[in-house]
Amino acid sequence: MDENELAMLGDSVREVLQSECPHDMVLRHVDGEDLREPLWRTVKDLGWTALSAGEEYGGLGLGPDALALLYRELGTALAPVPLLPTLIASELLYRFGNAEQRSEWLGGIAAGERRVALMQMGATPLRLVRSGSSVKLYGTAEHVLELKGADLALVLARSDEGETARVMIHLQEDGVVAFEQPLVDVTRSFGKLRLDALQLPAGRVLGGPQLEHAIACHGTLAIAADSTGGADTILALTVEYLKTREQFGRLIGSFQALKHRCADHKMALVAAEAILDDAVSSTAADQEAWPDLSAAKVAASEAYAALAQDAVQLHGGIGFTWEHVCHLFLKRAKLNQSLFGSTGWHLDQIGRQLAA
Amino acid sequence: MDENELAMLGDSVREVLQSECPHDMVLRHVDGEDLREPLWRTVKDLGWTALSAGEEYGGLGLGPDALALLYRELGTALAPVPLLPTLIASELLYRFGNAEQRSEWLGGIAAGERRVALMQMGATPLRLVRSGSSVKLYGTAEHVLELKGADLALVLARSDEGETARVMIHLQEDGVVAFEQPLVDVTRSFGKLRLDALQLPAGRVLGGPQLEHAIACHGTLAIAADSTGGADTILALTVEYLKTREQFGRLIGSFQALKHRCADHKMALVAAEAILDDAVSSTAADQEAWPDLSAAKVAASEAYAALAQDAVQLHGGIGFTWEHVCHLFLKRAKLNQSLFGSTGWHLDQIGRQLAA
Amino acid sequence: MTDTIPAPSTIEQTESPLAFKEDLGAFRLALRSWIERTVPKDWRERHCGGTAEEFARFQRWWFDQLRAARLANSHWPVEWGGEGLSLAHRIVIFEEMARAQAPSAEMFVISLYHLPATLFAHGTAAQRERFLNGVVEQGEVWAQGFSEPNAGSDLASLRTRAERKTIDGRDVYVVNGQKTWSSFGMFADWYLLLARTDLTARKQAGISYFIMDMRAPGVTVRPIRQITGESEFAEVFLDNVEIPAENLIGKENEGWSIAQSTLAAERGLIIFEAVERMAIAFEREVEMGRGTWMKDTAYLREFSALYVKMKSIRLLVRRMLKEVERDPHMGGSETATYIKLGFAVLLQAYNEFMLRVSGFDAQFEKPAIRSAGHHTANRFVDYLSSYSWTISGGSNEIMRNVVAERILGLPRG
Amino acid sequence: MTDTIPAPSTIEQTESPLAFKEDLGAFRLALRSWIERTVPKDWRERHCGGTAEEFARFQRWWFDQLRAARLANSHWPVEWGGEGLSLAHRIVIFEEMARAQAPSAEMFVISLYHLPATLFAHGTAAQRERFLNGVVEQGEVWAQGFSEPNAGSDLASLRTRAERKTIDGRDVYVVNGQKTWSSFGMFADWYLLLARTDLTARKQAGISYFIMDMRAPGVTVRPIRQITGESEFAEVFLDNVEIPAENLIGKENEGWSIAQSTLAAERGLIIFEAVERMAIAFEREVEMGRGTWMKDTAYLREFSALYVKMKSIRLLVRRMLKEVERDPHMGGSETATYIKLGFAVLLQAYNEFMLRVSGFDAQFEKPAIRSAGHHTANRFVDYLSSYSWTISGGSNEIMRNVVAERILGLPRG
Repeated sequence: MDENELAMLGDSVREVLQSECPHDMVLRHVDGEDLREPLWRTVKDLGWTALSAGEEYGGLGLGPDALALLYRELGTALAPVPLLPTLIASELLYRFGNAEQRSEWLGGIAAGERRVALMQMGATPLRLVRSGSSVKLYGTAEHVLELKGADLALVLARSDEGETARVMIHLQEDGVVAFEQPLVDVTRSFGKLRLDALQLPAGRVLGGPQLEHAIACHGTLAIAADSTGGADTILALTVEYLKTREQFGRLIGSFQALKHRCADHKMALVAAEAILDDAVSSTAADQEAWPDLSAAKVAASEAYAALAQDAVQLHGGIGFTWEHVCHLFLKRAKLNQSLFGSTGWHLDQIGRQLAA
Repeated sequence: MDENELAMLGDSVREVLQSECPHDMVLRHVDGEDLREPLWRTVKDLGWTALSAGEEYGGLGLGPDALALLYRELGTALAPVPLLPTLIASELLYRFGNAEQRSEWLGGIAAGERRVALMQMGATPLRLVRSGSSVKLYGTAEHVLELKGADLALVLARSDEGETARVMIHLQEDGVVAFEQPLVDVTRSFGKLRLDALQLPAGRVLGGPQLEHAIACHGTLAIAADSTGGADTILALTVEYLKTREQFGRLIGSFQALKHRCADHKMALVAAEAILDDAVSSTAADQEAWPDLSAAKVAASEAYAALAQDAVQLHGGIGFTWEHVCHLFLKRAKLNQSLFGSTGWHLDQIGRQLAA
Repeated sequence: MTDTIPAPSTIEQTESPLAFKEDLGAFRLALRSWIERTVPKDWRERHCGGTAEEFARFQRWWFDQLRAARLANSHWPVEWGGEGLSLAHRIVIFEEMARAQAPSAEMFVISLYHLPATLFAHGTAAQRERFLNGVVEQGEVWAQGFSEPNAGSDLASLRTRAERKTIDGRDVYVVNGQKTWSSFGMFADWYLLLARTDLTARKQAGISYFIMDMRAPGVTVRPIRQITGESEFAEVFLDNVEIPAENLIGKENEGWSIAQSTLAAERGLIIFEAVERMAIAFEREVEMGRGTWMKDTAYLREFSALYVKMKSIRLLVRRMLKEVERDPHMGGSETATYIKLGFAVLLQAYNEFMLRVSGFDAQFEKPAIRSAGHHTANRFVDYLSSYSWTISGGSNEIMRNVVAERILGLPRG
Repeated sequence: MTDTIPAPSTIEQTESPLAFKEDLGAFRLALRSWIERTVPKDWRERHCGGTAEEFARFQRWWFDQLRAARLANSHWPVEWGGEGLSLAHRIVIFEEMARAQAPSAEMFVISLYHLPATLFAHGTAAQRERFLNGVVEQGEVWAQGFSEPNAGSDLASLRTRAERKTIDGRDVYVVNGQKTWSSFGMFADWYLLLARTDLTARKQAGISYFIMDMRAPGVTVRPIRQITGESEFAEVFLDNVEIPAENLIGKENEGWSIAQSTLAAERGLIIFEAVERMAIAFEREVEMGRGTWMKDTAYLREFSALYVKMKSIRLLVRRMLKEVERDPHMGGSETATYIKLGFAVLLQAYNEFMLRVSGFDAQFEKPAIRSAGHHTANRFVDYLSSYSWTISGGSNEIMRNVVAERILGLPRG
């Protein structure tokens, strides 16, 4: 996509979310008025589920630049929409699936008919046993992202011989037991699957270490983009508050200590955005461009977490209340720090690369 | 010593240093007007060299509380006096030396007739070979603290069998080759000794792992105390500057961002002092009280280094000039961070103790 | 989750560990045994989550047990009905309570610390008689009414109004306004209220300090839901509330300095318990973290640095207690300021660290243990509730101003 | 230590790598070969320590070589005598220079960046003709006279006075005052001077911008010794110095806005070279640190975090260069502000880290390599000299004010 098309996509995503997912609706979602399913219908109707699938499967075949833009806006809106694992699954199938796998799942996923949950990278894999044309899975799949309401789940499994693979579970048909594991950040959701000795056709297996790498790349990019969107928004809200709140007969935004903290946050955010933009370009050019993505995630999620933590402090008492939107940013920021590789893990990736 | 005696000792040390070692004299020392030898004569005449030796050797037999007080004042004055290794040697001989060793060296050291240099803990040991009533030393002793002008040096050595020991070298008599290794912080001094296959009587060896522990304790306490003294002083100078310097038509000390930084520095200093005071008491009660000392050194030297770094910044251009005293605090603070165990090393000691 | 512990209607004095207080070791053993006999083994499981009323009932029950053993106010001076326990004894109490993971009497903090400190120094004999006894004999709950929606950090700009009138021959103050951030205000019997009595005076000058009955007509209490999801604080609306004139503390228009002088040290005392509990928590973290995050050098080093900070706050608290021993009626000392700022920063940093190194386990929504202070077994709730120290009772920013201006003498902005 | 490299009296054009500029790969190889032919292998050893004069002589020699190959001002637009090199070419130059550890033309920073930026936008044709040619053809050294002892961060309160007079029929400005922190002022031929021309106007309004001959009567230059022990800066005393009226840049009393608008972007360009050199230095650190501090997980993680910050500054510089490409006469953009603040903070943090992990080796006094930018092979000197970025040219504090007020729109204090 060229710059103009990207800008148009961005505008349209932003408009949709501003009308379908304003912050006060997210606050009501937190209080139980579900926004997840309505938003899913919206993104399905708008074809966002088809962003990363190839055109032959009804997809738009868009690259990391368009995805980063989408994820940034989702972060801005704090959107509780379970889109991320579906888009990751779509990319995986398109890049690594065989013809049957593509034709079985890709159309439905791109059309938004089938929603996919994804077991987190780095979670303890299930045990995979192959026998002829079928496989068996043993164990419990923890940390399955957006399991709630999903039709499919891509779980991580490893054979005794050390083969690592992803296996597609049909949640309704395969008779597995799903448990919800609600998160503090209710704009996202985790679950777990118990599937002791579940027998499945061998065609359910998507294999290869490149798969985990692709998941890590897509997930890392998504969380980094989500973080810059969230950080930008909570900074703007905080600056706005500082411009209107008075204490000691002055606008508190005129107190230099608070100003310098805001300046440092802004600096960190701008730095993160620069790295993310560059990582997106290099990923578009070369899907193995890994350390850039780690750097982007470290910079963005750390900037977001520090900023969101300080935003509550800068808002004072009002920021400590359930009714104010501050805590939603804080909770999403703290989750972002650990999703798709913690900061420590990503720094170690960078360090290994540097020391190599 | 009771509180009153301690206070009197503190007052007298402070008065002496204010008159014999004011900051402008230290600045001249930095420019080559030696203050080291005059100060050594002063501390010798005043009997400070005898502080930690037993009374039977002409010493005062004072404990860690008196030593901490002395070291704090030396830090305040940035005193370029090579007292620390001499006092450590005095404590070691008194606690661990045999009767002959004590009688050979302790009197002269306490009287200030013999100045001792000390190889840093953790430096690469010399090779020690025992044969009958003599020992041989091989190699080069690096990082010997206050070697310049010293009469004796306590070097670290290890035998092939793994015995770790300290060996006393008579610098004039033993015919070793000494090199000065000037430091950026010219208020202290390092040197190295080349002594390939130096044969010495076995009575020169002070043995046992407890020796290294005692060195570490004394050194750690000294540097922690030095750091609180230095930090307190450079903070006071900085606050004073902020109260008089004007920019933008206001005293710069009224800018809240600078005020909050000063407040954080003060908080860190007060915290370090609390830990050091406690470590001094526990060391007085129990000379094995190790993690307290590590905590004291971490807190004090980190507070000092952060403060001294910011002090130059808060002074602006004037703090960046050679003529201003700021840089002397910064250089001493940065050296203190690595003397007698770096911050990382001490944190690891605490961590090991916690995890044990 | 049910709560079947009966709230005793009358308190009978039980055998108290204080009988052994002459010998510190024996006292410790007696206390340990008392805790074991008294605290239900499963209280943490039973008070994980639950309603606000269950929390309050359990708090009252626990306070009753403490009162029955004369432990509740054992830190008060003997002349005011306490035991005047030494620093060493109080450390023993906090240590044993923390090690046994006994409940924390959170709901009675104002009753046990702020109220007595205020009345010891500034109360009338009648006020002390009535209200200190009310705490010890009735287990009365007190809350504090200082902050207002537009007077948070800038407390001196409060607008709640108290007008002196004579109504039906009684001298009363009629109060109108709105207070906020009153801890456990919804359970309180009494209220320490700051209100403006002189509209013409500037800022701090026209403020008075009152004792207010929370059941008086015109008082409306509304819980505030915090970012943890719980409601520990309340808003309090005051609509022509009448306070008898004898419930004025100190002189009219002098409330500000009374409140300021008595409260700094009291915050330090509350931190005493909190930081002793944190010290014990470090030991538990080591047990739990040994197999996981502690294997990471960088995390262990970060943890060790937090340990150093924790140690410094403990030592500063001890220093303050010695200062208070020397001068029981001291105002807000420098030490108390350092303790407040240092503890708030540490509490947030420590909980942020634990949240970060605990991975996804800490991200799951789950009920927090109530009455467990800052150690609810829910990392995220502990992290979030650390703001109640960094924002309230003088925010970090206010404390830094105090250090810079009052202690270092830097000019006002 | 001696310095026997002869300073050529006349510059003859040598074979230039620019002949290959159409093909970026070929350009890189040609440049690499030019550096290898031109830069003495042992220059770092020979310029370790040494006198100020030796430094200056070597700088002039190096600048002569760059001029002879038309590389010195190759970043200038073609219309002003440069080569108008693309971003990609400039990165190649910085990369190859940094990898080869070639000297840095430190003494010519004002000549190559601030002077042309100012004259491109605000100079007269005659000024551009005379002074740009002076740099390219004579290798003239320029310094900057902005700060004063009482006008550091608050530059607008400067007090140096310039009065317009007619002396012997010549229109001149007579200047009196004192300037400070002029980099390499003791070697400068010319001076970019800010002085007050209207005493009645407030602050910024009455300031004008001049070109001053450093050899004019009444100019006294005194080196300032810095905390590194070296003297990179100078104080400049101005006693009835006469500046011809044609050396006024722009209009009278408009000097402030000219200086501000042209300088922010120029600082970014200087950082371009500095941060590219830092990027290469990271590679060297890895080579050197592999056996020592890099084995420590915590240090390696800290190093990686610094790497991330370094990367961000490099990318911001690229963004700014694209902005400049779109609008060559842009004023101080937001990006330039971020680059200045971010680089200063990074440079200090990076050097503090390297000093800390290098142990005692970094604590020894030893001569620093001159003309090596911020990579003198002396960790302590590198650390100390990082203040020249955090304090001067707009201190970190000033830059934070700019971000908060001009970019975020927070109210002035």
